[in-house]
Amino acid sequence: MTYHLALTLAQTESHWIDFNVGLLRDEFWSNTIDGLAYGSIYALVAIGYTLVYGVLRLINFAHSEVFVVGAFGAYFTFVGLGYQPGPTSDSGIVPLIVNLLLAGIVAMVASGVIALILERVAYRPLRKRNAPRLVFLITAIGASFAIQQALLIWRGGNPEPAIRLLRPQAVFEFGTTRITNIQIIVFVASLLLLVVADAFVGRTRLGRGIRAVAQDPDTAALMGVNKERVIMLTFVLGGALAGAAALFYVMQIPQGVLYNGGFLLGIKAFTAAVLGGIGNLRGALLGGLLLGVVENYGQSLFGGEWRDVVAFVLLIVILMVRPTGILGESLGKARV
Amino acid sequence: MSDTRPEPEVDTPAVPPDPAAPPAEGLSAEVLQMSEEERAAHFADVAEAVAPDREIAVGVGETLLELRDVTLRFGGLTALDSVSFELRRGEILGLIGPNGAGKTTCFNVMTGVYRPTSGQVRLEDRPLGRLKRHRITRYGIARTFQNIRLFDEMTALENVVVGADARHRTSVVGALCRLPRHWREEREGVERAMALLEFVGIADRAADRAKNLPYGYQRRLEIARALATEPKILCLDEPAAGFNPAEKDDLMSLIRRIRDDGYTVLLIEHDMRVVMGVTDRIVVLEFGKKIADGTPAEVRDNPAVVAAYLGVPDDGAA
Amino acid sequence: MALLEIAGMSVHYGRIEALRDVSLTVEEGEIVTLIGANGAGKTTTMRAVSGLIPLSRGSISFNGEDITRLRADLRVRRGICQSPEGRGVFPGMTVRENLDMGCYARKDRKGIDADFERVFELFPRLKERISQQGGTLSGGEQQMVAIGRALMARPRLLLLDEPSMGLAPQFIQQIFAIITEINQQGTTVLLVEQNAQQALSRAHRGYVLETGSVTRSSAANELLADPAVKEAYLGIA
Amino acid sequence: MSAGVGTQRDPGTARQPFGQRVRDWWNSRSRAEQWMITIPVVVLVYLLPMLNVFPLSTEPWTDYELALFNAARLGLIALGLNVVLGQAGLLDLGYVGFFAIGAYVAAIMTSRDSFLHNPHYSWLVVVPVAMAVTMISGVLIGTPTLRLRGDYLAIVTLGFGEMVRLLADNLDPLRGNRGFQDVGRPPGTHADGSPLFTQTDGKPWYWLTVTFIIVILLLIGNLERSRVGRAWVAIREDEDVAELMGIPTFRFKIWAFVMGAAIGGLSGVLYAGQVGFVNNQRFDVVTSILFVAAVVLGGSGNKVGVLLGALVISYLPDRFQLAPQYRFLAFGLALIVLMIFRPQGLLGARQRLLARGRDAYKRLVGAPEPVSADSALTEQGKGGDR
Amino acid sequence: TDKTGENKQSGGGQANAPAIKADPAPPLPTDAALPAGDGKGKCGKVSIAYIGTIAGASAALGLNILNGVKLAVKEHNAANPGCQVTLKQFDSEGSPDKAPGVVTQAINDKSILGVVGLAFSGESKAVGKAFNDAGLVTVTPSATNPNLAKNGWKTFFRGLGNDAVQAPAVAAFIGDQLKAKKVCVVRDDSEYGIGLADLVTQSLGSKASCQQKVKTGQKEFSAVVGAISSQKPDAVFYSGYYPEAAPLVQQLRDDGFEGSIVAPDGVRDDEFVKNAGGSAEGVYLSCPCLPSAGFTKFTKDYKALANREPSTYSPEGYDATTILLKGLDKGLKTRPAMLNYVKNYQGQGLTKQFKWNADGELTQTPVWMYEVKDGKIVQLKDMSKATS
Ligand SMILES: Nc1ncnc2c1ncn2[C@@H]1O[C@H](COP(=O)(O)OP(=O)(O)OP(=O)(O)O)[C@@H](O)[C@H]1O
Ligand SMILES: Nc1ncnc2c1ncn2[C@@H]1O[C@H](COP(=O)(O)OP(=O)(O)OP(=O)(O)O)[C@@H](O)[C@H]1O
Ligand SMILES: CC(C)C[C@H](N)C(=O)O
Ligand SMILES: [Mg+2]
Ligand SMILES: [Mg+2]
Repeated sequence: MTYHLALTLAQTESHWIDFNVGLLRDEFWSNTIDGLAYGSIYALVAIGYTLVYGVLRLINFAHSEVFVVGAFGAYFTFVGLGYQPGPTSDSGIVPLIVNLLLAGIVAMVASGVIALILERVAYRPLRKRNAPRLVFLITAIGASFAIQQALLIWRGGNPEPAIRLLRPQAVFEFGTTRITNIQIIVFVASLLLLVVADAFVGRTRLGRGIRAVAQDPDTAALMGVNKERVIMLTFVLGGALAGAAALFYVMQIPQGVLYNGGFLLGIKAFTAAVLGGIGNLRGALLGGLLLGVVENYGQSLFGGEWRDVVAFVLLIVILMVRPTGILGESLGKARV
Repeated sequence: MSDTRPEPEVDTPAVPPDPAAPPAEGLSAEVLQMSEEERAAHFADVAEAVAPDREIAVGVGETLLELRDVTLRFGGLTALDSVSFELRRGEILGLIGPNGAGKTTCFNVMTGVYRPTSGQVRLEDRPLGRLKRHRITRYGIARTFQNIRLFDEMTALENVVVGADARHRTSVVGALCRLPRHWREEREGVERAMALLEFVGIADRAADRAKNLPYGYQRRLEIARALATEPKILCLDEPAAGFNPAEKDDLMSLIRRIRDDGYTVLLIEHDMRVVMGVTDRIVVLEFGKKIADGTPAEVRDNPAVVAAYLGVPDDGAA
Repeated sequence: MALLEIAGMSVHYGRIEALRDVSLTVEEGEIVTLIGANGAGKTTTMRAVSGLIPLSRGSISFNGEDITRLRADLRVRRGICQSPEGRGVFPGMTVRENLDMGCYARKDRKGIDADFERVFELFPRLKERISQQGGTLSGGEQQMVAIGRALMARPRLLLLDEPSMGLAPQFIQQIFAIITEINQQGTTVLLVEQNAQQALSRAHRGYVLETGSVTRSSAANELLADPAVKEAYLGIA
Repeated sequence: MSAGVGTQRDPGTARQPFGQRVRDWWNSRSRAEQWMITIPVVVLVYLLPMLNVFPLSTEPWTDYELALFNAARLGLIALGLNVVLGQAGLLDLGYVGFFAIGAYVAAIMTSRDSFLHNPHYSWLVVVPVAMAVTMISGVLIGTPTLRLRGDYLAIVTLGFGEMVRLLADNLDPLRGNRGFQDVGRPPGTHADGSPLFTQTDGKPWYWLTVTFIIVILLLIGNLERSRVGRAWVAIREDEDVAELMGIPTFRFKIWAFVMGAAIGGLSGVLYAGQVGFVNNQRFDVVTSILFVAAVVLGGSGNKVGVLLGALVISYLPDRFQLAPQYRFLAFGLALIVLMIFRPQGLLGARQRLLARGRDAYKRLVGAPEPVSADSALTEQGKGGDR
Repeated sequence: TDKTGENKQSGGGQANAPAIKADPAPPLPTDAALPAGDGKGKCGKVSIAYIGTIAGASAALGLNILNGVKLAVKEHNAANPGCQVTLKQFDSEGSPDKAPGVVTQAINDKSILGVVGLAFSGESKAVGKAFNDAGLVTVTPSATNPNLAKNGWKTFFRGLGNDAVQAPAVAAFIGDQLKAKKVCVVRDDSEYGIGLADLVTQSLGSKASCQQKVKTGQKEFSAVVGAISSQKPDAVFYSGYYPEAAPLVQQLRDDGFEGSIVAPDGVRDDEFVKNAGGSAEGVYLSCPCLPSAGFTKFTKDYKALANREPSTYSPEGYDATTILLKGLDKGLKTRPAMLNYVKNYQGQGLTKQFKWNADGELTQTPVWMYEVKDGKIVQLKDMSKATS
């Protein structure tokens, strides 16, 4: 049998994976730019994972649905504002900005609210009962299923037709590489949000409260930190950032919003969080950008179907070298 | 315990008159039902089981463990600075020093938690080098922890059997098929663990989960678990912390008994009454450097030590 | 009216009754010491006062207000602060951030700066290590952080659970001196100590806790003189 | 009573939880009594397919016998995952990967769509090969990843599970969505010469799987009550300390992984055989998570519990058929509600860690081995043989 | 004779595609067998089954067939008081891994004597052996993968032309009518998509200059779209089903692709037009099925029943059901009898003449091209003449 197998492998091997180094070289810069724009979406979603993980040690599987709800929020704002699916209608720059901001606010509120409801309905009762950590995970999964299916029942299994407020247009162009308006907006806005979030958690009193609850909830209470409020705040903050990410996603991705559209993205975002060092906001940023870029390289090198494999291989490789992510956990561990 | 206490009475934890005799409390049900002679025989068995193949009188005074110029840096911080000392077979060595002097770090280096930046730790004249932690334990160094770390969900007995497993060789396949060695080792492990629980005086709560034990029992359980690995050296990190003076007396006699059973003990402790009461020799660290090394009396009178550590003579220090 | 008044308090851990019908009071301006063997329920008492575990029976009132069901963080705002057993240092925060957490409920910037200075004066080691992560400190250093942090809160009632645990002898002296000092400055202190000799000699009154119940309560010096207490808790057989 | 430390316990204040009482009751039976209960229960389990009657039956929606087989198969999976997750505490979200590998090995070795061009390996050869291949892949995956702690392991294993699926998607010889038809089945024929194992008859499959479960229960039980099981629990509780107590943690983690993998592979072979078709669709993250849900729902760490969990997760949806999207909605909500009401799982975890546990505790402590939330002594103390 | 002379600009999205004149829809054959039969059917408690997607992937394609089947059963039962046949529906969700489960149920239901289905090639392949082992006859109204008939399954009958017929027709249309020189063939990962793509590529010969792959369930195609754009083909042939085709076409057009787009029967449904937004306009669709516009009574009854127009394979489903019902009317009570009956069946249906060869294939089968025009799928050309 071994012989049989080896023979067949030898015959088929060359077709298993095709390398295309040339394509990677040609598309290097456009891959990088595209990856950064896409990666900043990962980063924004990753922050939600990281924050909740940091405070509750919970992989909030339902965060991907929080994201999707935001995407629907943005989508329906567009619809409400009278935009039609299909080719882009050109509106002036001012209404465009106003509309985008509006959609962003709606998305952030929608995501924030759903995250908060999740916390109240699903996780809080468990905390009251001192449930083991794994149980939170299962509840999160249950919530994720439930929201997904509710969206499916509501909107059906086909993606909403994509609405695009603005068509990608090259703003800078050098050689074959172009940087589009959308990429710039997404990247800059995400970076801004990330910096604000990082400053909030790192510098402000409430932020310190979040970290204290993350590290030792009982002692945090002894210091006067309202644990429940901090947890709510964490969910709302993470949710709102996911909502912002959802808007950027809707702007950037040429496909409509779909009930399970957050699933893979959620897993990638969580991967990004782990990559950077979970519980670490800057790690989430770094991980997100890295993942976005490397995925794109992988796609050029091996072809689109290997994109996700590349993401996971990257994760494994990085964790082998740095077992707590690139920047390490910011939540220190007790010494032996 | 009765529900109503007619009189406030103070339970007096018994301090055994003979330090070598086992404690009067914490006995298992089986022992409680025994007659006097049976008990005597049983305690002989316990002593046997606690120190199975130890030739107590052999090689006392020989160097067992040696730190040679051990230096350990954390970034810019030198936690251990060329520390050298030796531990001799059969002694109780005290390791003292101000907070942050590097005592716990010393343990961590000896047990492989940290690798020294430079220098060597040698056990029986062999360098520990880059041995894995579990190998070091099997070579014969066992420890307790400054912040108690037990296997919370296991019973006290199981905690100790885990320690005893360090000496067992049943393979996974052997366990899967229940080969004779498995049975032998299981029996031996349980018996030894039970003997150890009796030895440290908590056999009455062998069946309790570790996390539900009172603090003092937990500390003693840690000691039993460490002893179960049949170490050559037992390292105790502040075992008396959180004990009241009476409980400390119990502990001191326990440490002496451990030594008398043929173990070598390395003890970190801030309570001078304990340190001066049980140790044969003391090493003093300050800022990662060794500043003194000698008998308790020498150390107590050493002006450097007094200045760095003892301060005003402690009223507890006898 | 006593500052802290505990009446008929019982506490359960699951099915285990850790405290049974404990009553104790702490008057404004006092140092009260709680002594007892391992597992007697001292820590449980402290946690109950701080609101970390619910009572199954009884009540606690603070400054005349019933706080039995008040959330822990709100108790801090009323002026109750604790340095917990096991220190509770935030492992991922620096020494400075840890101390900062002590004044989470405080707003007076000037007073806070002064208190920082005071803590650093007390524990110069902490000043040296100001940006070291709490989790990498030695046991004693962590204890210093915990005490310093509780001081930073400037509470009305300070709860100290075994403050001397893990500290080197010279610091133990110092800790007790500080307790007396802040008490004289007006802070009321409820103290749990194994170092009963020291603790009682600094305290006004004391309680003895045994297997979850108060078995003795009287002036500190009386307890010190009590032969039974001496034998059981002071190690003077 | 002995002096010193201890607490009173108030037996009146809290009723024991149900699972606890069952376990206490069970543990206080003698061995003979336990067997006398076990044997009829096992017989009943084997007879289940015959009890195709109203409250049990899943018909008309789902073939009852196949529903039983599927529940048993998930039980087998849960049992394997329980070794990894419940025993050793390794959060493996990619367990489906091993299941997939088992199924694919079976497909490659028996399907005529295979790149081996009409291979005809007997099913009895397929099983050990599949288990060996999954075990090897367990080692290959475990070696780099098991050095990671806690949730890092979770995401990496999740990634691994996805990678197995994506490989099945992308590698041409694995035929992606098209899949392999006509996967081999165990040998054996009815009296009339027709094959015993077919796609449509659930009974033989069910019996075969139950037999596997029983054998594995015994073997895993042996492991549990040995130094291996203790090492796993110790690692789960505190890995650093476990290592400092002389446990080669890495090696034992790999063992847990490999055992789990082998069982996963076995269930993959069973699945592929019964369905007769393997493609890339059944091996996604959601499936993997369902496996974890079965374990946690049943009571992570409790063998009987996880079997129960698997039964709930597999049988209930078959029993109460709903439109697919409502089914998942109901399933998600049910998970949330169940977890809120039974955070410890249907049967909480408390395995026996000592081979001679019963005797040892009886003799030495005067009480059966403790399984309660607190001391067994107190329960026994009331009886007052002290 | 082809009509290359007529080169008008079409109303579709393509700038340079030649306009093609539409052929008229064929009328109803006069001798077509209808389910009502002679009204004298006699049978016991028997049933037939529809197995295929109902609510799963590509649900619209399944519903088209199911409604045809329902209509046939309804007409039959109304006309034959002595033979009331039950229709059992099984949702395979269109996926090969779900199908074995429901097929098992169908096989275990002894009252089922014949099956219309399965709808798709992939699922048909996964379960063919089970039907064969159970001796339960299946007539598929839609599965087109040629290999299905080559497995030696004695119970497999195909009620339409397979992809070996469809592919050359598509290739001829792309080459002769669209005059495309460079064609990108995009395939999904299904049995059907892969098989058809290979056959089309083969028929196109050197014109098929690029190959791309997508996956079932994929919604985001920027990589594929990018690759196609960089090749600048004259036409794209997508080989798969509409759920992926719709976003792909949309994203292709969004990216500025202006060539022709051709897709097969798997895409031929209004759902495609709806989901692709405006981008579906001008897409050419091939199908081994007839336009039902000529079957006026059928169309009317179908609309009354299903509340929508008949679509792809509705008449084929109706025909297949009719054949099974006629057997039941004869009083056939066992699966072997039904199998034997179908094997030897001969007769005219709505769509074609039915007479199966040993493999279960028909001999005379039509292929038509359609086009999306003003948001509607309209018939274009009967391609059976062009290739034969
Ligand atoms: N991982 C680490 N990173 C940085 N500094 C460390 C680390 N571990 C220990 N230190 C520092 O090294 C010094 C020695 O610590 P160690 O725990 O050995 O002290 P110790 O003598 O045990 O003190 P104590 O009596 O307070 O327990 C301390 O100042 C501590 O802050
Ligand atoms: N989380 C818990 N779960 C169950 N039992 C507990 C828990 N915490 C404490 N106990 C039990 O409650 C009793 C009182 O414990 P507590 O910690 O209050 O004692 P203590 O007086 O502070 O002792 P120590 O001197 O050891 O600190 C002990 O018997 C202990 O075993
Ligand atoms: C319904 C049809 C579009 C099915 C397709 N012809 C197939 O073979 O799968
Ligand atoms: Mg220390
Ligand atoms: Mg305490």
